[in-house]
Amino acid sequence: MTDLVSTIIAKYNYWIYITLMMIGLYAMIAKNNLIKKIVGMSMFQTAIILFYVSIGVKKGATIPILEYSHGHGHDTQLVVHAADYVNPLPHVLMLTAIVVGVATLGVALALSIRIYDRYNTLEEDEILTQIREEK
Amino acid sequence: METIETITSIKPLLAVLISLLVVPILVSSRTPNVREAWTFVAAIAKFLLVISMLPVVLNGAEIVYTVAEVLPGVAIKFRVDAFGMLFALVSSSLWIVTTIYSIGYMRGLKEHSQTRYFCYFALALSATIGVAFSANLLTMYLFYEMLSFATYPLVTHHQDREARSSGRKYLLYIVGTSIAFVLPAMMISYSLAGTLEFSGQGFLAGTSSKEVTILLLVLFLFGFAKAGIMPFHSWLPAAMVAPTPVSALLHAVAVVKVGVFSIVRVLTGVFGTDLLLSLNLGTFIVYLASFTILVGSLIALSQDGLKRRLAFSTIAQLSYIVLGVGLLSPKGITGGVVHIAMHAFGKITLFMCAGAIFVATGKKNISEMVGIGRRMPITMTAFFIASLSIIGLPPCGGFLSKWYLVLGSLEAHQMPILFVLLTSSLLNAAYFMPIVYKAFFCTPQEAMFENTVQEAPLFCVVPLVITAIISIILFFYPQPFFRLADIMVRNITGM
Amino acid sequence: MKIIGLIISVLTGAMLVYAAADFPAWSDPSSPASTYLSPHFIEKTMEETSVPNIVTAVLADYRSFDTMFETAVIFSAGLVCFFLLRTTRRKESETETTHYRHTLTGVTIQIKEGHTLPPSDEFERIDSLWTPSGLIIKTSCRLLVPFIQLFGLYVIAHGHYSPGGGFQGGVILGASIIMLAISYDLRTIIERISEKMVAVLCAVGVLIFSGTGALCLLLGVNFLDYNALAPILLVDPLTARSHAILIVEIGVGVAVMTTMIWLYCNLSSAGKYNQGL
Amino acid sequence: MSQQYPALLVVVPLLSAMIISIAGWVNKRWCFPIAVAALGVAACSSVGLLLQVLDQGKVIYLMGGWPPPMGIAYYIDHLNGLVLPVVSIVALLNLIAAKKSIEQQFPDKIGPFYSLYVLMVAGLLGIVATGDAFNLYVLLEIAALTGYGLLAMGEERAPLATLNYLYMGTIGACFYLLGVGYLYIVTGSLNMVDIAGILPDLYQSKAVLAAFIICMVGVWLKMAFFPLHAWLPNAYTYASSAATGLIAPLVTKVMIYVMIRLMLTVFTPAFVFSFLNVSDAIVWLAVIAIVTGGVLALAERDLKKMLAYIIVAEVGYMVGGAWLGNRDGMTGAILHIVNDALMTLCVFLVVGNIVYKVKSYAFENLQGLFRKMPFTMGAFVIGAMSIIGVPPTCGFFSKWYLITGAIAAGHYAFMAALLFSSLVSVVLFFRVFEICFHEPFSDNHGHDHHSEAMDEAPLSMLVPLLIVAATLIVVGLYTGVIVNQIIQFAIPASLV
Amino acid sequence: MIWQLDLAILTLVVITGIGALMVKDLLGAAILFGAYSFMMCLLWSIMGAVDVAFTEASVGAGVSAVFFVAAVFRTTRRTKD
Repeated sequence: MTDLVSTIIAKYNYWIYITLMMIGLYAMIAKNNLIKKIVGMSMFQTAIILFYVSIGVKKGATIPILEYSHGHGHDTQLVVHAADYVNPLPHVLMLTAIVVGVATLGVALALSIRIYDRYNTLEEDEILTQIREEK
Repeated sequence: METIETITSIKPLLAVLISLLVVPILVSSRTPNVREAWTFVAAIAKFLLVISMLPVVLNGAEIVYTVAEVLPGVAIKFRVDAFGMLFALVSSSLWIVTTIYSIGYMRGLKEHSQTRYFCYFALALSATIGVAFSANLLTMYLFYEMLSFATYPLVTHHQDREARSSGRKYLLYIVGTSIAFVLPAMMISYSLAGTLEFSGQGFLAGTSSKEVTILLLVLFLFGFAKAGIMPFHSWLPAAMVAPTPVSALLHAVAVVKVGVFSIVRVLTGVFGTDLLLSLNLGTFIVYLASFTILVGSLIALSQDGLKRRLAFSTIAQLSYIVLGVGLLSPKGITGGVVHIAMHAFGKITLFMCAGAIFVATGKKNISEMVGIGRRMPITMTAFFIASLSIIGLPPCGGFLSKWYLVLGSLEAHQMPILFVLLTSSLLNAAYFMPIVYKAFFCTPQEAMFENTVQEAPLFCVVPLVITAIISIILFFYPQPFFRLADIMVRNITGM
Repeated sequence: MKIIGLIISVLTGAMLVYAAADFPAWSDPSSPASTYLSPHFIEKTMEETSVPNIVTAVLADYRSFDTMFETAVIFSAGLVCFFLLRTTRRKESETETTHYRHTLTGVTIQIKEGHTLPPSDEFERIDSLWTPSGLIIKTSCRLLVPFIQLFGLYVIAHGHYSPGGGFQGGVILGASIIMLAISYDLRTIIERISEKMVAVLCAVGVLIFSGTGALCLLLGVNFLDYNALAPILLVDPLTARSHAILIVEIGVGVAVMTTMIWLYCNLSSAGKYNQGL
Repeated sequence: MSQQYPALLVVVPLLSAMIISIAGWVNKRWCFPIAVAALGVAACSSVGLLLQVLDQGKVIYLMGGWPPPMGIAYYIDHLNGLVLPVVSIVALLNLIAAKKSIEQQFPDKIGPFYSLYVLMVAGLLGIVATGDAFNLYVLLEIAALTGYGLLAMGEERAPLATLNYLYMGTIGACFYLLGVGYLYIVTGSLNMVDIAGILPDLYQSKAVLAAFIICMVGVWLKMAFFPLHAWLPNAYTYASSAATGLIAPLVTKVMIYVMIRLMLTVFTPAFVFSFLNVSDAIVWLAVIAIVTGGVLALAERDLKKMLAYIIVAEVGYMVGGAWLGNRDGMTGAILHIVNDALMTLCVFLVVGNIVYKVKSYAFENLQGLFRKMPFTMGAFVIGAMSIIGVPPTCGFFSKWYLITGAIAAGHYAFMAALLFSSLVSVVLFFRVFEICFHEPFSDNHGHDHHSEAMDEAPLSMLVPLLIVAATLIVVGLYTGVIVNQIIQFAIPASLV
Repeated sequence: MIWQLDLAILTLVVITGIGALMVKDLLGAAILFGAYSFMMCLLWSIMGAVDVAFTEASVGAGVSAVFFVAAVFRTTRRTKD
């Protein structure tokens, strides 16, 4: 029992990310409103970002900015220990992912505005009924 | 077994391509005369190319040309051997005749889209020669399919509802069987043997179990539905909606003969006679063919449409060839192979006669043709000669091939086949002779035509006279075909 | 659909939970992710690029190729929105009605298309749906915007030493303009920064980035290998890297700022550019 | 300059996309020449790369001069060396062919269209060329985003269909990203070759298994593999013909390339085929995909949707072939990437020409087309023959390898599905041909048939189409060369 | 790092996320989504990912929310679920 609890505690970030992802995925599939789906999509993306950021975390490490080299004289004697700084690579990747997220968001919203212009509703079932009636 | 001398030459490729090359000229030429002149030139050039290879083949050598190695161990490759030569000779010579006839027929009926017609005709001939000269199963399949698609616009030339439904049936049978049966059979053979090259003794021997061999045989036999083996025959009568020259060349000569040619090629070049003999599969083929012969002839009896009757006659006659090869005896194979030529000349004459009658009188049904002999004596005489040839009576070429078939069945100790051959000859006579009889010998009251001679246009009559005469000549001088057949038999039996 | 969604998400979740069991413990310093590549970045960044902010260094130098396409992604989002939404021609059925307010009395009047208002200073054009008239909002935004923009510039320029960089700075700059557009109205912004300028600047931003890379290529080394820029920037190769990173960050900043404005203009006016949020 | 081909390949289109976008605001007439020039450079460098690969094996290009795994590297081997020229040439041909219809459809948005088009090609080329798992994601998104833009500008229903595609595409890309994250967490690397070097010790790990499954599902979503195909037909049908001409031939094929790359390079055949025992199940899925695609295509009454369903079936071919787990099947799948890209391009260009002239692609409006547009229809016949799989068109030969692979793997259902699909294609295409050839019916035995005169598409649309049609046959004849010189080396020796 | 705080924020993230999806008003959903993003941003800054947090603060909580509001403004607030 303690084992289970410790597993849960040791990786709770992962569990939360999985929960968020499931919520996002469910919203994308099951929600009827187009904008709600887009919200779900954004949550899905942020969940993955959370996962990546969690990979980078390191116990006892600080943010990945070398503090004592402020200014322009690069001191060659300076020794940097990798263990002192969190892993910067996932952060870099996730910056890109966030950008992709906002780009997708913009396009999706533009599409939903187009759809609203045409069908005057954002509910998927109502749109499909309209399409069927037109046939 | 003697080694066969091979010569590399581009001639087979040229012979195939020559009709493709004239297609652009046909499309671009504005006047009908220029267009038909070019078709004619192509036909003669093709014939000459084929003829120029004849001496080499008669000397026992083979001409080989590889176009491209497309798959490991399989190339698009041509090989001119005796059997292919025989078939190429028949089809290329008949193209010339048919071209003349087409000009007469199409102009006589003022058909539409004649340019398209001549183009696809040329394409179909390319494909036929391609099948004849192909060195392996893949090349053969390639040209076989090309022929199927090239003939579709010819069959549906009239572009009306009837043509559409017939075209549908045609494609369904021909393409359906080739994709569903031949293609997998070819793939299985390839994965078993690692090659698709036709060889004298077949390449499947020793690579496959009995069950697989039987499966492959069935797939191949029914897959080449152009041969019209029952139950995959009903496309042939349906395809009779096509203009008569198309029926004449393609359904009496090119398409159906490509079907049987392919079957014979596969039986000899893929399976090999030894393998078939050792598994006793010849009998199966023979009985299958016999069934088609008898049933086809019986159905022919009941048909009133002249072209439909000829179509069922064709179905029956094609199986003679399969039967001959199925006997697996040298004489039987010779008979079957020579029957390709003999039947071609006979049947094309009959079809051209049917067309000539249609052009001159507009009649399609036999019951409307009483007394027609008085009006079109030349045509009906040719009809008479050709039907003699088909029935297998001297002095016509058909007699010789049937004679060899009889000898072959004796050689193979297949007595029931003798009976089949005899019965079918009687049936042949029964469905041809009444036509001729009614045409010439009827009472004046019965006659449906005025008693003045009025033949079809000259372009229509001359070709059918030529082919009828050739049918007779072949009785006296059948040597080229027999020599080719001999060479072929020597190759496949190793004797 | 709800049930299918539930099943799919539960299945996915179950598989992920199952796989997570094999993960290294969270925040474990000895996990492969922390021991394989990242030490190199952490320890060598200063030597190789002379940028203390490792994230900036990796973003704009080691993995600058990614970042270049990230900028292109943002650019394409702006372009797609424009492509999809922008309508230059109105539908036949719609007639444009413009709304004016009498500044002294607050009375709003509608002017149908084809009619004009007599020229007067007392009327100001307003949006039909949204009429921001709050003096407090306008004034405070007006006061705030310069500071926000200054901060944005700082974030871009100081990205080497502190969190931030072209992307964050660009968004802040863009946000400042968007704020202006919300507190005033869309027309005000479009009068100051024309659509054409936004669109061209957006492409120029990406061009700065990829052009820098292409310049390296022209100078005979690999794409985005900033060392080659040393002779042009008149510094030693190591500093050249640091400077080049600044250049590309500026490119990113320009592209992101303009794209944000572009996206906002298109989305809030549904491509009509007449009135916004 | 020749060692810079990998950079030129992607960078030139990217730079020109920006320049086109600016040019669109200055002078619209410059857009098209710049786009053609950019794709021309890309095509030349991709061909140059292929020659280099043939000459010296692998080509590695370090972006920014950073050695992998620190930086991003492009690895060009025989596999993507083959796919790159196909992508760039298909894109170039379609661009030239689409000029008129773009001008017809988007007169005031020419600049953005060309810009998005070229950007998308840059993305697709990058996906194929890259050797970095995360870089692939970024490029995937760039190709996807521009693709949404291109697809959504079409008929009335296009935005909705595209939005559905966007949801699915985003889930797919995110799954892929997640899979890469899983790989990163256990290996610490993002470079494909590097990951492949570390993985063998970790085959037992559940995380690797999960990574593989997630990546595959993501990629399948993007390529519209059977149960995940629902977005494709609508998205492709309602888009403009210029956009479908680019997207239909390339996107699914590039995704199949990604799948094969993941299977062969990242996870290696040892893991995919020997360690996991799922090949059979996936080939069965492919069988269902092929059959469903064919049957659904039969139910359609308009040309474009029918072709869209054929794409679903073709995806089944390639996935099935790749998963047969033997050399022939893999060869067939890779060869089919090339062939299918070309033949899909061919048929969609035909649709483009028809739409340009007839303004419709519903079956009932195709009457008399053989008379009206003989060259277009001629190319259509060749394209159809290739899809049916008639020699010597290229479609036959990839089918040949797929079937040999199926026989070698003993998977006769897959073989049967391929044959079934050929038969269905015959029915599908001849149904169209019948309408174009026979109808409208006239009662006079066809004598006064089709009095309308010829009304062909303009030359700029016709010439690329005819080139593609001829290529279908040429590629077919050179199958032996392609397989022996290129594909043979693209498949690791461990896969027998 | 204070794990209690971490846990609390994680819970808040989930709550705001679900809230954004549940609320029957799209404008409310947009605002809740902004809150969700902001919580996310806090979480990441706790984890030491300052750059990512910075970006998320400006993009997710800022611009994205504005885009949502703009889109809702151009379409409708009404939603059935």
